[in-house]
Amino acid sequence: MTQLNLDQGQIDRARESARRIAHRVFDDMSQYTTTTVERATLRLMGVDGVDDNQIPLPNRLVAHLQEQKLLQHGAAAIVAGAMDEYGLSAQQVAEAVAAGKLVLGRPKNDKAARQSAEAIAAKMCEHIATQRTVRAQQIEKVGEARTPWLYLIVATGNIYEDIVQARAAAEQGADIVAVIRSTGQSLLDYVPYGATTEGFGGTYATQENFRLMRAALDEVGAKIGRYIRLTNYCSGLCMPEIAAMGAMERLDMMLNDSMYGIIFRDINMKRTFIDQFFSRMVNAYAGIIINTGEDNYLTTADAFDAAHTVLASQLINEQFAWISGLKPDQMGLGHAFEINPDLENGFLWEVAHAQLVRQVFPEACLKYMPPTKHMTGNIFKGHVQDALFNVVSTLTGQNIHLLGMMTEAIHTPFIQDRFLAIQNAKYVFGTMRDLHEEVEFRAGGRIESRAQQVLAETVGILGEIEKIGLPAAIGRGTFADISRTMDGGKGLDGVIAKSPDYYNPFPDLMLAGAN
Amino acid sequence: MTQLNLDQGQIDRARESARRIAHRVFDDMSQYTTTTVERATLRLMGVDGVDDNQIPLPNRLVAHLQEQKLLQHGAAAIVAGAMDEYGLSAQQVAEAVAAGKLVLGRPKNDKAARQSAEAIAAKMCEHIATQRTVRAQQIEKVGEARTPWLYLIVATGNIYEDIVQARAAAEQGADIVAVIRSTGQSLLDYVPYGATTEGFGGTYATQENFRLMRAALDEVGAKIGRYIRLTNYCSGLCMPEIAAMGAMERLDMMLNDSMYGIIFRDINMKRTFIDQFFSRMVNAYAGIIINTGEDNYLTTADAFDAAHTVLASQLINEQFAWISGLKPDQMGLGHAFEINPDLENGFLWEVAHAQLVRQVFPEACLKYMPPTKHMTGNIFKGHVQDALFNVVSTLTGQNIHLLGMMTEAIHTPFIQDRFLAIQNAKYVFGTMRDLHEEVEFRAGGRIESRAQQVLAETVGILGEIEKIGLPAAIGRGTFADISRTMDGGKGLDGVIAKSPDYYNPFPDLMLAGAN
Amino acid sequence: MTQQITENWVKPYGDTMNDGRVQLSFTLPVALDENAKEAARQLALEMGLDEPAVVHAEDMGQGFSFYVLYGQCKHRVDLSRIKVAKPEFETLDKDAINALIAEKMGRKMVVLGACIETDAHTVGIDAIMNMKGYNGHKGLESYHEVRAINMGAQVDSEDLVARAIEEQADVILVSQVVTQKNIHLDNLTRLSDLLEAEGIRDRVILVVGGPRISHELAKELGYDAGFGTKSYAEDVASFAIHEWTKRHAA
Amino acid sequence: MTQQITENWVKPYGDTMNDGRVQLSFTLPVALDENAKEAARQLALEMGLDEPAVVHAEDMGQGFSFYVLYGQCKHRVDLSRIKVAKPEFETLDKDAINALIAEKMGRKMVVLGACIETDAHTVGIDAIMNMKGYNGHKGLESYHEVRAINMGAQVDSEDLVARAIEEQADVILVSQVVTQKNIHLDNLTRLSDLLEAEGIRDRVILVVGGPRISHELAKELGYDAGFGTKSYAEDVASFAIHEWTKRHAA
Ligand code: B12
Ligand code: B12
Ligand SMILES: Cc1ncc(COP(=O)(O)O)c(C=O)c1O
Ligand SMILES: Cc1ncc(COP(=O)(O)O)c(C=O)c1O
Repeated sequence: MTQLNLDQGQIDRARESARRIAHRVFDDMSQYTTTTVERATLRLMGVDGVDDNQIPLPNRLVAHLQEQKLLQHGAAAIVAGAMDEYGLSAQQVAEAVAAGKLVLGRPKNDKAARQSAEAIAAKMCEHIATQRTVRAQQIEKVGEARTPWLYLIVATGNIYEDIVQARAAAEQGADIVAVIRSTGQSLLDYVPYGATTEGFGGTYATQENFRLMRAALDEVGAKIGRYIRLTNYCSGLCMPEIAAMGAMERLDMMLNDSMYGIIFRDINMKRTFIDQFFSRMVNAYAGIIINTGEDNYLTTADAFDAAHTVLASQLINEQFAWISGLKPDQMGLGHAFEINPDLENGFLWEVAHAQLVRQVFPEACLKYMPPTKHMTGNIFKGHVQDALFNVVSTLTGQNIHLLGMMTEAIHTPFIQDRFLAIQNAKYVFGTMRDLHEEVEFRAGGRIESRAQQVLAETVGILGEIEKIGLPAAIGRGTFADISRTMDGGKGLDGVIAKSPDYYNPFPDLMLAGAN
Repeated sequence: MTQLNLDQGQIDRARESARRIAHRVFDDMSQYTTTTVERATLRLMGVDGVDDNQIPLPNRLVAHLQEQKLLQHGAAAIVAGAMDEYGLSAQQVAEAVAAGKLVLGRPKNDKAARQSAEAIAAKMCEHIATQRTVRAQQIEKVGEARTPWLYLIVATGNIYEDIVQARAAAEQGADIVAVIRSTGQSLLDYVPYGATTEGFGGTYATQENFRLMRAALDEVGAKIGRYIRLTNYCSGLCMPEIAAMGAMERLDMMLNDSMYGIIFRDINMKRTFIDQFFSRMVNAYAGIIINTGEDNYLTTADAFDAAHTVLASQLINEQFAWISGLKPDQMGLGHAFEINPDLENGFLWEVAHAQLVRQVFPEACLKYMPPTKHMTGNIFKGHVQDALFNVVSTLTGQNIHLLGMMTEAIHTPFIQDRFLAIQNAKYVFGTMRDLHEEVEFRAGGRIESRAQQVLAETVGILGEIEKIGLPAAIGRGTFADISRTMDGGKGLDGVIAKSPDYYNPFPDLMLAGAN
Repeated sequence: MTQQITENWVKPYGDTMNDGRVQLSFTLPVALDENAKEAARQLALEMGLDEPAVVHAEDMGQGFSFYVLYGQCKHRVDLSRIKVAKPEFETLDKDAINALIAEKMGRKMVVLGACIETDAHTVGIDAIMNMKGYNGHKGLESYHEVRAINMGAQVDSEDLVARAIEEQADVILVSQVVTQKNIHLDNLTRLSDLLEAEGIRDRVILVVGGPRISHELAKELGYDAGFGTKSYAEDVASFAIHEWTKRHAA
Repeated sequence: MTQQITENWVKPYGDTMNDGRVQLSFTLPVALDENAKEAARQLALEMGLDEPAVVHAEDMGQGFSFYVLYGQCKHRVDLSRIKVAKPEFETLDKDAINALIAEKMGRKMVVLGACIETDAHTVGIDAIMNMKGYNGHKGLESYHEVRAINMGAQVDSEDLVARAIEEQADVILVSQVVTQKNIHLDNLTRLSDLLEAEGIRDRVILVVGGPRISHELAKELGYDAGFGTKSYAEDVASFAIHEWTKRHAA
């Protein structure tokens, strides 16, 4: 057993700090909604499609509500009111508004409108709950892999090509397939529509693409006798909408972080905090496992020096996750194997970090990311870096194992890169199957001391964040050496103060219904 | 500390069995000499060169002594007698005999002849002792690497090309360079002469090649500040002669096994047992580290099933080594990382085997061999197999680390194969520098139990060998599943029963002088 | 007297001079069988490899198969004829660069940097521009004769050009890391077209960098210089002041 | 009606059909500099790779440098035209083979095997011939209709031929594992010349095997069949009885 001796008191203290940090942010943000939260709400009520200029109808409708100065009341009841009034579906309302044939106003009967909205929302919740059941049944029927699950990405830019590669990857042993998004999608303030074939460094996240890939993976999963999980990015300016789409199309995992957009995409803080709450709530209800993005800190800052920021961020992400109704087994807290390979004893520190995270979150579905920053064009050396990453993962009992690619520094994966990465991991996991039960780390030794040190630093930094508040801490560049301000960044214009009568049917339904 | 709990009583019992096994063989074989022992003796007395047909003069001279029915008395005194009688050097005697100008007979004054022989031998011993001092001084001056030493092979077939590659390897980080012999040299009953440029799968072992490579390594070693050890094969039908050549030319290591030739080259048992004694004695005196060949068992038999035969053979090799005057730090007992990569928990068993050997021979200079048998044309997977081998080596504190090549199943190493292999090992050794001090194996766990099991099996098999004697045990295919008989195999015609007055000056000088 | 150029032909090297040994791997979009293996071998032949050997062939499922090959490359190149275009300048250290700027320009050099368009990989441009620098090489922000403005990630070319005009930039540094489907070529062309359109192309020293950028490529795209991996602030600053001096010499 | 052959062109595949992506690595016998890197790139161009990228270049000391490249292979091959020569027989199981030998030959088939000349790699021939076999496939010794004689390692061709005559061998199995400097070609040619010289070439079924042996190569060398990696006793025995029957049909 690889158990390290850690001070539970310190862990509790750190977690308490994080709890207070997250709740304070949540309380401050509860007074706002965002354009994308409203668009997501509309999508969940059945609005979809694009106009002639490829602008999604949820955007057209929300823009209309903004023009009419209605959005602060929440889109749901207003649209439900119009539906009742004109005997239209939500989609028809959207189409009529887009065609300029309909101008929306406050519902005649607000209570009735709310009831209608709730009924529509309940139906959607039923659909999502069914998807959840389908997932459970499929896993029951075809089985699933043992952890660490092998997580692979496809990123050809073309959904049909992605499907080819995803199928091959599944046959070769992938347990999870993530479709990487096209470069730049995160900053689009709308979600593209339909099946897409042109992306750069990734494939657009669209509902149709989700559906196509889901079907393909169900098919190959049935063939090979293993449920293949599908992952996408619930991140960027449209986080809540993507959550909604994923919930409807039975995605299984979503990259979804409470701070990633702020730090790495310069998205406004308020916008992000609000959006992440709604999107996580949807994810929670849909039984989706979120993947947080702490690994990214280590690609920018130094992985040894910044180890405690990872743990601090994970604790914060955990608290935000609780607030949104996520359960520990849906918390794919992220971390990474990113220490400079030239650092003497670097492997020891990687073990210490990974084991520390494992012990602080014994029930979480940890997501462990491979070396990326210190990968070079030397694919042979890179393949060995990935092998040692595989070793640490099995030794410390990680759950979601994103496979390292020897071509990480070169291109998005070729089919053979994936093939060889799977072989690498399968060999290591097999030949070390029970190693974690056999190995103990010397009490008071270098590994244990390192873990203790990182924990102590985490307690310290969370204490400070608690003092000044999370926004101010982000302002100081606490995470990834990147500093952001409350009113900076993209998407602030989409943040709307709720009016006192703001209404949205989903939080009540979903927070109660998540199991 | 990776220490396993082993029963010292069992270790002692096994070692006692091995001692009795080896001594019985030694006693039985003391009554014989061989043509190559006599040729080695002549080489040490100064005979070298070839005749017009490229037949080495030591062979011509020994053949002559055989024709004259004199060899059973030992070549040394007879040749010394002729030297005294005709005022010739040993070389001149050989040339005269080869030219048909001289027919040798028993010395006129046997005692004087022996004294002359002893004086000549003593001079050679001085030269060898000086080489030993030179080595020590060079190490003192330029320094040496810390263990595990990186051992690399060159095998172009051309000594000049080998030198280019050896120099590059040393610059890249090799600590030891082994020049692999040409395929088939081991079955030549003579040692080729001069610098050679045409070998297959290796380069001929000749004294001139030794000299050229030694000079090259001294030069590059001085440049990079690390003494580079030179290795060759003291093995096959000319084992003692190669030992003599290596001692004269300051080689640092020799592949030299008490049973390898019998099993893998079908060389006659008697021949091998006699030759290995003499050659080891020379190696011992020259301060050369021998490398035994237990790794080879695992390329033929299954590495898991045959693990105990490795340990049994090592214990036997150790006893033969003691008899020849070798000290523990000259005992490069061999073993290998050869378990099928598909075997679940194979890595655990590799750790158990390597650690067991480490603990049974705490002072030996263990030689750990890389995966070869289960290497395939998949160079990427192979590079990972080599990486895990590197992990076990540093974790269990091996001394001589033969670098695995990802192209093992394809060709003798290209320069880039070596380059990448060194990077692999240096990365693993560095990033895990102190891991061996941090890791403990669970008491009573799988790793410990496996080591105990192998030890118990070793005690058992040595007990059986002791009962029937080593030759009979080899006859039963105890090692590598290959069976050989006392009178089978090549080279039996070179085994000569000593006459009671047999004389050879070297054993007395060398066994006393080895420090 | 004409200068004599000595030819210097080189070939890949395995373990013997001119043996031409190379290693190759690729995937074929067909299931593995003997014919597919032969197809892999023939491809290597077409590439000009003598005695190509398929040392590994493995089915990958879904109608794909993977191959590793070794062969002896017939081709060779004459090194004596290769002269890679390099920006011509000598890399100086920080103090020397500051001194040179002070001497030649008599004012601070204004350097504006960004990752443009969809590219958000700032670590490279930060390495060049920010105080901290990279691998122990301080960034331009630490040069007291440089005014370094780092606009960060995903900056629209329009915004960059507008800022360049506003700040009267002497040097524009662009980073491009994502190269899939050659998107960097589109982005870079777009920026230089915009600069032309605004009529300021000649007024700025235009530099691009990134792990897949070479000086040659940069030149082809109409940039003044390109910098690849392992470039540091002093390299680009040395180039910039050298180029500035050259332009203002006349 | 003539048969219509549909062309079936294939190209390497990276992540898009026909993108031609291949990976390449090699060493150049020159120290690393920008010109050497360009030489590496030009070599890839000569091999017919479009847009070759040197993704890694590293000095190796002593005047060598190492390169990793990716590029887009221009070449393609028409799979429909590839028909790899295969020994024509159906692989049977042990019982069927024994039955067939009994039926067709009416006596035991004499199979003589060896690693010839300097080659001492017996694991392969042992896998085919010895009782134990390999990977769960029993060897010829376990076939009661086969008299299997394994002469082992480093057997001189002369000795093998003499034994073949002595034992009236029906089949000779030769293993060749060491292929460096093409030594196996010399060895195999030598053996077949000797069999010719002794006038028994036509009387025996002559088979060679080893990890670098293909049926095609064997045919070129005048052997009746060649077997590569993953061959087992049943493959070679099936071929042998098939071939024997064919020869004795007339
Ligand atoms: C860190 C990283 C990220 C971080 C970036 C964080 C940040 N703030 O920069 C995050 C996680 C956000 C990220 C995201 C993505 N990434 Co990214 N990422 C990397 C990674 C691991 C390291 C890059 C790096 O920081 N290198 C270190 C710096 C110092 O090196 P450098 O950039 O080469 O800079 C040096 C020189 O090139 C030069 N230089 C660079 N710029 C300039 C400019 C000038 C003027 C000068 C003079 C010099 C210069 O000087 C620098 C110092 O010497 C690489 C893989 C790798 N190991 O290279 C992938 C990689 C670059 N990413 C890739 C991709 C595809 C993406 C995504 C598009 C994936 C997706 N679809 O989600 C996203 C989207 C980002 C976007 N919109 O651009 C691909 C690009 C493939 C390709 N060739 O097109 C890579 C190669 C990974 C892969 N194999 O797929 N990534
Ligand atoms: C084991 C081994 C040894 C053992 C051999 C023990 C023994 N009793 O056989 C020992 C340690 C003695 C050895 C020594 C040497 N070896 Co070695 N060895 C290997 C190794 C690791 C495995 C070979 C093996 O056993 N494979 C398993 C068997 C079952 O596979 P196989 O031979 O391919 O056989 C299968 C098929 O090919 C086929 N088959 C084979 N023969 C036949 C015959 C017939 C008729 C048929 C039908 C089928 C058939 O069926 C078999 C079952 O499917 C390889 C590397 C590797 N991983 O491949 C190097 C390797 C073959 N050895 C090599 C060399 C150079 C040597 C030495 C010359 C080195 C030296 N200079 O000292 C020596 C000398 C040996 C000599 N005189 O021949 C090179 C050959 C390079 C080349 N291509 O020329 C290799 C590739 C290693 C390397 N990269 O340098 N070796
Ligand atoms: C939480 C999260 N979202 C998104 C991304 C991907 O980047 P982009 O913002 O371009 O979608 C990452 C990358 O690791 C991430 O961790
Ligand atoms: C002791 C010993 N001698 C020699 C050799 C090499 O083979 P050969 O007998 O062809 O020299 C080995 C190979 O591993 C060996 O272990």
